[in-house]
Amino acid sequence: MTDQETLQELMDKADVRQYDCYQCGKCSGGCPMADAMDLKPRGVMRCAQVGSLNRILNSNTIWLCTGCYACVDRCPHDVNVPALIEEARYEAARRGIWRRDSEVLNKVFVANLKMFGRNHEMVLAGLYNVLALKPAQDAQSVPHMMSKKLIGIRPHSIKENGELAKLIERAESWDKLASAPQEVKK
Amino acid sequence: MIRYAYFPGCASESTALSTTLANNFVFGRIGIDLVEIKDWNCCGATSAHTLSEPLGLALPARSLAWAEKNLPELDVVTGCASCYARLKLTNYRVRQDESARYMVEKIIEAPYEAKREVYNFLDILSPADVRGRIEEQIVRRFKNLKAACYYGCLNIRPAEVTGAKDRENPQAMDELARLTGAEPVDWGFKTECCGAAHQNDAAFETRPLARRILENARACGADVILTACPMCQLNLEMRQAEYARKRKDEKRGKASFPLLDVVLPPPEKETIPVLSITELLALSMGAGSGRLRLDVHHVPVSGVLSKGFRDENESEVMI
Amino acid sequence: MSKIGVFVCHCGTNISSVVDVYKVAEAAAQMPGVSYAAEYKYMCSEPGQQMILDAIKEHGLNRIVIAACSPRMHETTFRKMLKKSKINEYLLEIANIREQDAWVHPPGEEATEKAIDLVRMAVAKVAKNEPLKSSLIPITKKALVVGGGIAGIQAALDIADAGHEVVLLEREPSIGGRMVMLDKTFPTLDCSACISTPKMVDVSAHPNIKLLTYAEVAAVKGYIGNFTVTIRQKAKYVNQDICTGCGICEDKCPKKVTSEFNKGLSDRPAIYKLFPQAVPAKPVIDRETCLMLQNGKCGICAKVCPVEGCIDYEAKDVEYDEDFGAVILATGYKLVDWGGMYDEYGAGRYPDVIDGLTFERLVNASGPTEGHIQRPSDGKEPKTVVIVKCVGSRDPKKGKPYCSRACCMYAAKHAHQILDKIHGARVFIFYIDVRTPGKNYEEFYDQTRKDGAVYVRGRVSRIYSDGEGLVCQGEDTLLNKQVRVKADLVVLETAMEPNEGAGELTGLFGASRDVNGWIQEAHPKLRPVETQVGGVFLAGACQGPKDIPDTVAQASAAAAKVIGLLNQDEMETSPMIAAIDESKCSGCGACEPICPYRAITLETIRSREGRFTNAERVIAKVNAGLCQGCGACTVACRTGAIDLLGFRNAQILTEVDALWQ
Amino acid sequence: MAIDKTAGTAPGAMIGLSADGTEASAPKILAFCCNWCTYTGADLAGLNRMKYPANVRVVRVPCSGRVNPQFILRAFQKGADGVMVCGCHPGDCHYATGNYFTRRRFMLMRNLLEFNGIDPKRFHARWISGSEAAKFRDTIAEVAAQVSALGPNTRYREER
Repeated sequence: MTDQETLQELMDKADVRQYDCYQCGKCSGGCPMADAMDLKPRGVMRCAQVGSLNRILNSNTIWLCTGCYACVDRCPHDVNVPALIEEARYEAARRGIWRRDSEVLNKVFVANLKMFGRNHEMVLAGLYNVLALKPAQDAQSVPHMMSKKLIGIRPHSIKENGELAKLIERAESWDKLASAPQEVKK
Repeated sequence: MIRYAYFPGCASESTALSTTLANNFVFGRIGIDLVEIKDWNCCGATSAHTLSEPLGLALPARSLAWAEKNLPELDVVTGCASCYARLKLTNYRVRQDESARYMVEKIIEAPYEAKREVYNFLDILSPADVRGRIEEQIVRRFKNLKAACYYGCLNIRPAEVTGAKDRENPQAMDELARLTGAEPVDWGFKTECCGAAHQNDAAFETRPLARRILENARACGADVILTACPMCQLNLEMRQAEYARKRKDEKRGKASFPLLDVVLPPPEKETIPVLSITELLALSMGAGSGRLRLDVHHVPVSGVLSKGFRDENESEVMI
Repeated sequence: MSKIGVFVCHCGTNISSVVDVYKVAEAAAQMPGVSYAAEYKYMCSEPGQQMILDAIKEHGLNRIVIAACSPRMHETTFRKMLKKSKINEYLLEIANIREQDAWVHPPGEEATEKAIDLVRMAVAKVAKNEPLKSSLIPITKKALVVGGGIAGIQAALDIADAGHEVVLLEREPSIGGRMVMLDKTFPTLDCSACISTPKMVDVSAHPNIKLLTYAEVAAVKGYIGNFTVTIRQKAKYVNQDICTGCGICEDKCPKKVTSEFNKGLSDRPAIYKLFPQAVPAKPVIDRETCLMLQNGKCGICAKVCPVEGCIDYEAKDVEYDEDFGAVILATGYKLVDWGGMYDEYGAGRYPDVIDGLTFERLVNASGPTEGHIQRPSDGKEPKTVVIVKCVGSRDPKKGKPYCSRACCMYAAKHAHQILDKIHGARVFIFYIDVRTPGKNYEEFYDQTRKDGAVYVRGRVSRIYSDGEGLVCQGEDTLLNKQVRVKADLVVLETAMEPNEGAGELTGLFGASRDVNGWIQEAHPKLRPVETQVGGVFLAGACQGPKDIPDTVAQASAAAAKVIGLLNQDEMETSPMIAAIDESKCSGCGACEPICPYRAITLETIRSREGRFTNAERVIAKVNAGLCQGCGACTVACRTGAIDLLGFRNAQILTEVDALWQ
Repeated sequence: MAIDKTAGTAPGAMIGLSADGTEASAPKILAFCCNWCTYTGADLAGLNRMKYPANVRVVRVPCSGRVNPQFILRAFQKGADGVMVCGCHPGDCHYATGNYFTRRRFMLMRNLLEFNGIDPKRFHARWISGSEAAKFRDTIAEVAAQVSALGPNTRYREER
């Protein structure tokens, strides 16, 4: 599949059409993360219009978008940029293009879930800070939270965490599952 | 008795201690029974759907499917905007798209038809009869307390999923705050994203989001920010010392040592307390600050309490 | 017994070089009903026509087929020719063997074969043609202009100057419309009131113009040349014949309400003139807010009025009919209610976010601030002003899909005015595109940039308050950076939309509107000032967003059309219209809603039905003045009672049959 | 040359091409064209000397809304190999709304034809404006090719 075809497939999945965007910039203008993005929402649409899939996949935008949907809400043509960003992020992940910190966090997060079934802050933040080489991030809040017992080492695990781990594995391998020959899609 | 299937969300067990206590107090008082979904699991926000759509839908679906099977008469409610967004979206996608439902059911290995609705606390506290019950329970009203109601982006958007009508200046929380005597301020960041979703993996990039919200609330004269989500609440509250130092640094033009944030908390006028709307309601319903464990807040809430209450029910003041 | 003559034209060599015209004529001669066939070099020429006329006489022909160029070319020529003969001009058919045969096919068998087929179809059809007679309808030599804005004023003056009577009808207490609200006009910057008020006075003084203000159209009957319009004159409660317009009543009236004319920036009394230079220069009482009319307590205006019996609280609305030959709709536009559309711009809760028309009042020398730009919230002079374009325009989701055309220019004008009036002011104009397609428009835009306006390419995403002032947040798409501009005043250049009530009014006249509610012109290029309804014309922004020069040009164009119509004493109507066979009509009414001209009505008639001599039954009737001959009704008719004269079912079917004889 | 049948000066009677009803097998297509749009477009095609297949015969109607489904059935019954109805683009109707009716009617028409055993590909409703001469040419060529591929319409002819 060429990049053009891949891009078109992502656009179709996201239900976004290049021609709907006339580059007014209302999306980027209101995006809370715009300052940090190397490709603002309007830029994502521009890249889609000129067929530059690589710039989208290599942008930090796809990892920084918070999914607040302010852009779609205000867009005069209802262009669903976050949906396109989401599809692009999955494609980037498939190709192994990651933003380092996001990769660390998301993988730690899922590992955490597989272990406990719920989010364990100490484990999540601790592991992330170590693996992302940011030992001091938010450290100033730890004494307060520890002293008030807001966070702690006590595990809060769900009973069926083994089942949940399997569920997560099924979800992670869904693409393979779905295309398995014995499965008949409705 | 109004009953809901309740999805507490991970924060309820840890960082949102005071909010959880307040929730229990308020819903107990007004007679709304929250039946906890048994063995609920994390909804996956924000990482699960960052990684893949199947995981993003399957994690919430597991808890929702349990509720649908075991509490078939009950709609689901959650007190966290992130959880709400994920649960609501899962519900919406499963209803809207047969192939999504097929996928979800295969992964969770259970039937799930999205028969019931998903609500957040603002949804279930806003109907007129519930407001009436709240009003009945209110024993004291705040005096001169200016509140900036922060709804959070995920409680409101995307509109096609949430059905929210006014996405820029919603009023539901303002109305609830008014019941406690607080005066909601007109400000500009009610639904602007606070960046809580990326507070770990993009800490540097999301700092300005929370800062802008806090600064606009203060500039518009608010004494307190009210939230409807423990994630927003924590994110807005946790780093206020850091922001205060940065503000000072920006003024001076040079950087100071970050560890000062722990040792020397900023003066109160530099910070703004952040309470959940249920905490405010609980206080107004007579709960004491000790009972609500308001001491767990990163930013002291004494500023709110020192505003005091109107003297209409003086005898019941228990602070 | 039809005696058809077929005449095949060579058209020089245009036809004959491709089609064997002799063969066509020979074949035609064999066709049923044909008693004479001939060919000739130029049928349309003088000798060609004479040849046909001679053949008619000589051979006693009673129907004619001419195989030549397209009927769209010479059908009228040959009809006129037939008027010189005994044959009715509608007993003629043209076989189009030039445009649709000789010119599009190579020479040879096929082209000739096609020509013969086309002639055979025409012959078959003409055999079934019947004599038709166009009727003459008289024309009422008076025009009605609805809407007293600059379009209506201009149209009324032009028609009146040509010597025809005009009634100019305006629902507000004064004519003037939007234009008198404006301060200056682009690109010349001449004072809007200075150029429009003299025209208003001309209207009131013109002997051929009857001015009706505070009046509305209640009902419409009739058709081109013969409209009967029911006019509702709202009670003014002030005897306009004896009122001197002294203004004492306005000063003394204790009730104050928000002034619509000043866009809420000031108050007006309940007895009021719309604005000081109003025409007519006499007040009316607003019955919704007048204390006397509402609760019967007050009556101060009557007490202070120096003219006995001038104020009449008992006055009533009056309805009456008046006949017109032609109508011009000039109902104009209004600005969209942006507050209801744009929550992200504050939905109207910030007093210092205003629309362009409000700004016009703010900067207008005769406005509430006497031309000093003061922001509504605290009356301070704004130092930084943000102008936002395309608010409601080019926004299919929340606003209008179209471009409102004038905003780019008046945004530039507003910027110029701010920079001119406020020393040290800063103006930021957020835009998506700058569109200046008009004479001297681009130059004006250039000048505005020279004046110091900063154009920022990007649409403002949201406007919020930071406690002290307004913050406009958007993207500078050329810098690729998010920008926040702290503004003292924000002017939203909002979209135009059809005026209040324009839809109902258009409906009363049977004209149609486009998807956006603008009145539909008959043809976007070639009939821009006509509606689809004969005799109903349009002018100005009721047809779509327009600036003043275009509006005035269109008004004069519409006036020319009306003058052309009113200059005739009577007019011919096409006889090719729907006809109803009453004996077949079951009165089901299926045809009625399908008619785009509302030419079909159901009527009850008395007739002999079997043994009942005086039976009542319902049948459809076609109004010959309204019917345009589209034939849509014929297809809807279940009993086949409706047919289209000139294109009867039998005529078309016989053409079809002729092909496979 | 003039031929006066009444005067008995007509030359041989067997000149017509279809006198014996066994005309060549080139498909014949009947096109009902709206006077204001497609008929004008066809004239414009002529003016521009565009070339298209000669087997189309145009019947001029005031509006595509005038075309009674009965006309189409009759044409097929008589042996038309293809029938077209052409009018103004939706929204551009000279008579405001006529072509909307056309559009709705001919959606149903296709089903009716199918029911009657006539391949719906033999029937085409197209919007061609007065300026779209090239579109007229291309449409005729396209329909002619399609109808030729289907072969002659013998559905009713056999039973005649």
